[in-house]
Amino acid sequence: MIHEPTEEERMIRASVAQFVGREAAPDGLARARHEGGGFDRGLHRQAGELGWLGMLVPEAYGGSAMPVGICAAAVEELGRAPLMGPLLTSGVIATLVILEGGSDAQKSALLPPMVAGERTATLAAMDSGRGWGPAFVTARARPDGDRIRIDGRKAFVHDAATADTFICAARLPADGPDAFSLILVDAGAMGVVIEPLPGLPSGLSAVSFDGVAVPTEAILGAPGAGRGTLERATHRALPLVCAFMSGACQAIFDFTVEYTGQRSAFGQLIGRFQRVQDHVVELANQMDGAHWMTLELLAKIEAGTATAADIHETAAVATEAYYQVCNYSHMVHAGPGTDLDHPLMGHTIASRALYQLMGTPDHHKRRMMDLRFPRGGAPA
Amino acid sequence: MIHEPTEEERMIRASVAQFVGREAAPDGLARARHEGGGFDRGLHRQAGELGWLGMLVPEAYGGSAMPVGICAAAVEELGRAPLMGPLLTSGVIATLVILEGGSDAQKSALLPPMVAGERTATLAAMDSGRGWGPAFVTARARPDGDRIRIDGRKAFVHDAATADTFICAARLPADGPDAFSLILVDAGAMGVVIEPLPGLPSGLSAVSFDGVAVPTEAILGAPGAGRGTLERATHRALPLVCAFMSGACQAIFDFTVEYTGQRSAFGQLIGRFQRVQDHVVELANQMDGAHWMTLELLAKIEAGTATAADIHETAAVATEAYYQVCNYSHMVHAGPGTDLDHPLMGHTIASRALYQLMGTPDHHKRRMMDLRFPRGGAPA
Amino acid sequence: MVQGSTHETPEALIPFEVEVRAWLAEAMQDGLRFAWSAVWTTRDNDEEYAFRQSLGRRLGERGWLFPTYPVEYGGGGLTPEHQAIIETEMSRYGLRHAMVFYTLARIVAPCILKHGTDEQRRAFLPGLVRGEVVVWQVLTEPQSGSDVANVRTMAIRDGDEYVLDGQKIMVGSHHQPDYLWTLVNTDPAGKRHENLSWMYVPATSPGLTIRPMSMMMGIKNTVFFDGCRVPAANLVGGENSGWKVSSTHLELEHGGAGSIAGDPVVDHVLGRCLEQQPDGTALIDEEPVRAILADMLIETHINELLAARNYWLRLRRTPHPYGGVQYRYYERLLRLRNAERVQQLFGYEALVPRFDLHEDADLEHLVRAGPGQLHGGGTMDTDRLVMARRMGIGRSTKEDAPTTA
Amino acid sequence: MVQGSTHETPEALIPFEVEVRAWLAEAMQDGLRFAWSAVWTTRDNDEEYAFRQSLGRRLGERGWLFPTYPVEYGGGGLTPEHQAIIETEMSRYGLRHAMVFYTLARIVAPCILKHGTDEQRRAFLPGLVRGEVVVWQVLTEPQSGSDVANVRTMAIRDGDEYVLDGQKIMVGSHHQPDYLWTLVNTDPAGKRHENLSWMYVPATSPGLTIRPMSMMMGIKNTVFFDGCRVPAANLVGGENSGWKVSSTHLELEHGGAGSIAGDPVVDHVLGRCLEQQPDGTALIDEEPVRAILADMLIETHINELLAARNYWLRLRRTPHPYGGVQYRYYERLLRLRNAERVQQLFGYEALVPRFDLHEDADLEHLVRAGPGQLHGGGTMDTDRLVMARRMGIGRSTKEDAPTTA
Repeated sequence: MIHEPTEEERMIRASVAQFVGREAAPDGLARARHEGGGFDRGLHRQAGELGWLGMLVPEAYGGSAMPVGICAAAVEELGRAPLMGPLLTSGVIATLVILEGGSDAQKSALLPPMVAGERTATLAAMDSGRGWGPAFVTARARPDGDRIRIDGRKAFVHDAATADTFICAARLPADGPDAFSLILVDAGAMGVVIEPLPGLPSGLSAVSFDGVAVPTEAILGAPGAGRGTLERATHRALPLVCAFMSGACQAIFDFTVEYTGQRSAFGQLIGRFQRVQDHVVELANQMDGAHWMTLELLAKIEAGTATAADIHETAAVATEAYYQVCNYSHMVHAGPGTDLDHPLMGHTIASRALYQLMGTPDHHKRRMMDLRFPRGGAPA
Repeated sequence: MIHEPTEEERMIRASVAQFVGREAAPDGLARARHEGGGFDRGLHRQAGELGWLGMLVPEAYGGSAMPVGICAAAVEELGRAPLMGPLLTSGVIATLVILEGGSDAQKSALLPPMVAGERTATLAAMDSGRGWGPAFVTARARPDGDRIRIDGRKAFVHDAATADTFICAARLPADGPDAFSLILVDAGAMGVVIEPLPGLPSGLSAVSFDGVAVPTEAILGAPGAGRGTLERATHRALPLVCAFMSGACQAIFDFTVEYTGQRSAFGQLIGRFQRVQDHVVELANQMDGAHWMTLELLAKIEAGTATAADIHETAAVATEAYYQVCNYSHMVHAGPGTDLDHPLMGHTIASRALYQLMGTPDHHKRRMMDLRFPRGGAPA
Repeated sequence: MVQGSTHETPEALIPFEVEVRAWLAEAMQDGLRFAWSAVWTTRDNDEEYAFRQSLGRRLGERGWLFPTYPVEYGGGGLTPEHQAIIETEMSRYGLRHAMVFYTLARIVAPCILKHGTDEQRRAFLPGLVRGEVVVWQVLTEPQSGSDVANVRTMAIRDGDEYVLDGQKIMVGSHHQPDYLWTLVNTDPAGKRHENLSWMYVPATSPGLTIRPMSMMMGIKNTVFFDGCRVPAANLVGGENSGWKVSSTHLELEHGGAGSIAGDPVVDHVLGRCLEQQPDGTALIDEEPVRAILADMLIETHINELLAARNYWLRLRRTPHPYGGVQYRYYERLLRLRNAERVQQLFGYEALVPRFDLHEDADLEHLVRAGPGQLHGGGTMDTDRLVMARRMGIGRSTKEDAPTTA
Repeated sequence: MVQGSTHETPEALIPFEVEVRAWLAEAMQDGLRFAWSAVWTTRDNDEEYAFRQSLGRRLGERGWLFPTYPVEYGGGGLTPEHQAIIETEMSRYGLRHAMVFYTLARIVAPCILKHGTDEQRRAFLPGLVRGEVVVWQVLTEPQSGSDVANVRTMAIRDGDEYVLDGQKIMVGSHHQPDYLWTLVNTDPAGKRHENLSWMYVPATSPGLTIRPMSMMMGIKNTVFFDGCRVPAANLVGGENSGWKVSSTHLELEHGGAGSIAGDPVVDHVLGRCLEQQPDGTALIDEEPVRAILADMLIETHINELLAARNYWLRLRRTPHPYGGVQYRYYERLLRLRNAERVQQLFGYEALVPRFDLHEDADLEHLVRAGPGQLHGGGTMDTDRLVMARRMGIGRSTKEDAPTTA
């Protein structure tokens, strides 16, 4: 069956699309990031005023707790821009981590200003860029009187430079070998050192915690609960990230098809060349794989039948698709597509940055297989 | 440096090419196989008279022991036809197994008639089609008075229907867990049941050994030495199989390029279509990878610097290339290329049959890695 | 959103579902021992062929072969939802509505329904719709494969008949047809695309000879028309208007129909990898096997989603602009990749057929057909050409998908 | 047979090898602390730029920058074997003869040698051959990328000078050039391919403006010619005969030169996978890592063989018909695949540059440049077009590779 979009979905899409179109003309994004800017606090507050930062959040904490399909529609529109930054890393990912792991007091303190767009949080989970999972949490935390001290270096944190709160993963002495804790750290705390990273302008920083002291209540939920919290939040965030990437692929498809009817070479429109056509054909196949897989996943989530394996499968497909769709579009656009002012560049940078957010495509495939076919046991 | 072919190489090439052209017009090959025939004893004897079956064999056993470069040139021409069958499985593979493992008496008895093209032998090594290596040898052999009895079923044996001798891999009670023995079995011995297999006309049979009794002297070389023998023979045979496949790729390239200048569609030669061009481009890239890799390997063998890892690397490349070259050629030839009378069909069938001869491309890649980078140890 | 396998039967149709399930359970009793073959190749089992044909007729009697077709033409007069139930239940037996009855009626009937006269519909449709006659599609000529319009088989009007002369190649299968559905040239002086007509030719027509050809994927045939006389009433869609009919035809052949059946290959491969081997391990425990399976499972899933999308959009009569040919292209390249994957996984075992399996799940068939199935009914190159046009590339106006249902 | 890395120095040349090795060891003493950058992008290290330029000049003084060129033009007057020794020794420092000296002399000098007048050779070659001047290639215009011949920059003769008007984009690098090597239109009414000329334009010419552009791979430039006056003596290859010169130029740019240097990326990746991690394991012990590395090693090896083939065939003056462009096409797609592979292997680590590495070995540069390096100097689509022509496809006659050495 094919789902027809609801009126509500259409409205939120239109609202996000209008905002994104007005406030964040895509051309400048890649360039802005490249030149060190990239985050506009006013823009974030506006998104809060429009209510999107509360889509996932229950009313008790200032949000509107929309169904997942509506949230996905909004995020898909962000992907078209692409408008990543704290809208995604704080508004979706950190929000979900706090929702899944926080005590009522923590949620009440953190979520309302985040929903309003007045504050942002970001996840500082893995100490190495090589992978995603408990093995990559090596930062230590230790009780020190009535406080806890954190030591470690999170090598790659998204949107750290503008974050108000870090959700830092660290191991308390009492945490078992596979366990860790999530700890809320104020960005201004003594010993927090943020070091923006050079290279691909993807908004990454390294964040060091050098004996940073926080109160015991800064532990998100219970000590040692970080793994479960992060797993649940990941499984809620990934479908939305897939929607973001699926929307991005559609935007790229649109402007790529348009370009084939505008640019000429060798005396004819480039769309007449079979090779150019074939780049778009493969682009469309990648896009549609991500699109229909994401739609099916969202339908399953709404029906309550989605498994964790389904989520990882979709994440593998959509992440790979976004990466390849950018590549195919570059094959069509050639030189002009690599100008930092070109709309494609924002996508290319985002696709490289999202490639390993919560795991690479290979990681997701392995998780899918391990969940469906546990080793040496009966199939699940 | 680029090697110039020697006069000797040119001569053997011309001789094989002439024979192959006269005696085995490629068109009929796929069809002959399909209809149950496929091996012509007279043709094999002629090859013996022309001396090619002795290329690898020292003069003491009736051969001429040519340098590997000359042997490769001859085999490459066979690949162009493609003329597989006992010329490859007996003339190269079984010959090398006997050379590497046989006692002087065994070599003296078996090799001269094989060199003359009067008898053929074939390797019946693995009991399963799934892999290549000691784990796949499960047939048993046990002493029974002054004889040895063999029980087992070799699931896939090349050119069994016309072989005079099987070289059967089996485990004697005294063989260690990783060891096995190679045993010579007369095709006419009681209990040998040959069952030609249906499907892709690749000349495969299943061969059962039901309590087959052979004298103790039928053990090739020493008991338990099969693994080493097979390993050495494999490493000598694979470069020649690569040459066969490389020659095959070149022949396909030639007739595929020719076809693009003969066949018309939509009012023009198909070679004008970029999509058709691109199939040939990828075909050429696969072909040249196999070609230059094989040439380098042969140069290293002649210089005494080739490693087993080099051999597996080249086998992975050439095997994959032959498979893909056939696929790309099919994309150019479309319907007419799938007529069993078309020259391409003989190659397609050979490429599928050779795909797992002494291991699949994936197997060769893993062997290459294991040899170069032993697990948990220092790099080799 | 596509819900694919999560599709639920509406409350009101549950009794119908029960009815179909029970009927099939009874009808299939004698058929379970057969290995199911697709129409295209031969497996030399005449008994199975006979059973399959009779099953087709029994389904046809009830109108379940073309559930949404009008009752007057032998259809079921049912809704798309009924059809989905019938197809879902059939797929439990490895049966695909579209092509398991050794006839291309699934493609030919819609063309006649859409482009035939009332008289032709009444005359030709019931036999096709009830599964009583076998029809072949007869298109390819020695000089024309993908370039379908380049037809040299001439059909010249002579009184109430057309006289056909020419040759078609690589058509049909291993059992004789009752009718040929063929494209002919009815105007030797006409312009390209304006000189074509479709004919529904009785296989018993005088001057028609069928000769088998040995092909990679099995038996196909050469058809010779040698002064072959066909009633003028059998020309469908109007003289020299054949190209218009082709658009319906080709969209159906090229994936537009979609499907909601799963791919039996991947289930079979998975099953073999899960089997316990003599040493107690299973292939699926090996890391390289898991990596190959993961790709195979994911790509098969995407393919099923594209197929399901087309299926539901067709039933809703809102075809996807490029979806038909996209599905066809994706599926064919997937089967080519899978052919190599099963050789990686199972080596020689993938070169020997297993006649106890439905041919769609047989690995040897997959390997053998791998590069051959890329071009039946048009090459992968024309697939991409059509897809580009439908995306609005390379032409000043975007080409619409023809409606087919 | 290609012997690639197994190549052995002939007995007679061993003293020369010793000489080169000793000279380089001394010359490189001050350079070892620098991270080596390729010419195309900026890493903002002026000190390194200065050292590299001086190294180029020192090599040039000895004739080792163009070892086989005649001594009168500043070359070494040596044999191809000498050149191979110099390049092999340089590659031990991660240096590539072809492009590390921030100048495209490697491409421009052969064009002038082949197509220039005696006077032009004497005037222009020594500066290039001795590494004294930096030259940019200036081709792309806003409306013409792959379609190189579609030149709108006009050069109209006015007495002893040409007056240039037009715009070139996406050219050069982050340091200013001494000369531009550019293609201009010298006949507004002329036919395509018959209206082009090459000019060797001093960067100080009046009416010439260079403005930087921010691109994915670093700084490129827009060049404006605004009534820019260039001496007529700087037109190389004859007025309106520019297309003939282009064939030499493009073959060199498009891979025909070949290479015998290895790919430093793969060594670096391998090294990181072999490193012991804090928990005592190494990445290379993981099965998925081994699979990725195997493909990367094999494809890199093939790429090196294609490069070496072209290198040796060029020195022998028997160019491979399609080998130049094949190598270029293969290498670019390999780098695109490798860009994704390093992200699979190292995740975020592959997004952050390491300035202590030669840029060719830097993973961030590989990722960033992945899709951008596909089209510099012509897209992968034109690569395939040229390759097809050279294979004799799509044309009635097979196109020969131009000689370049």
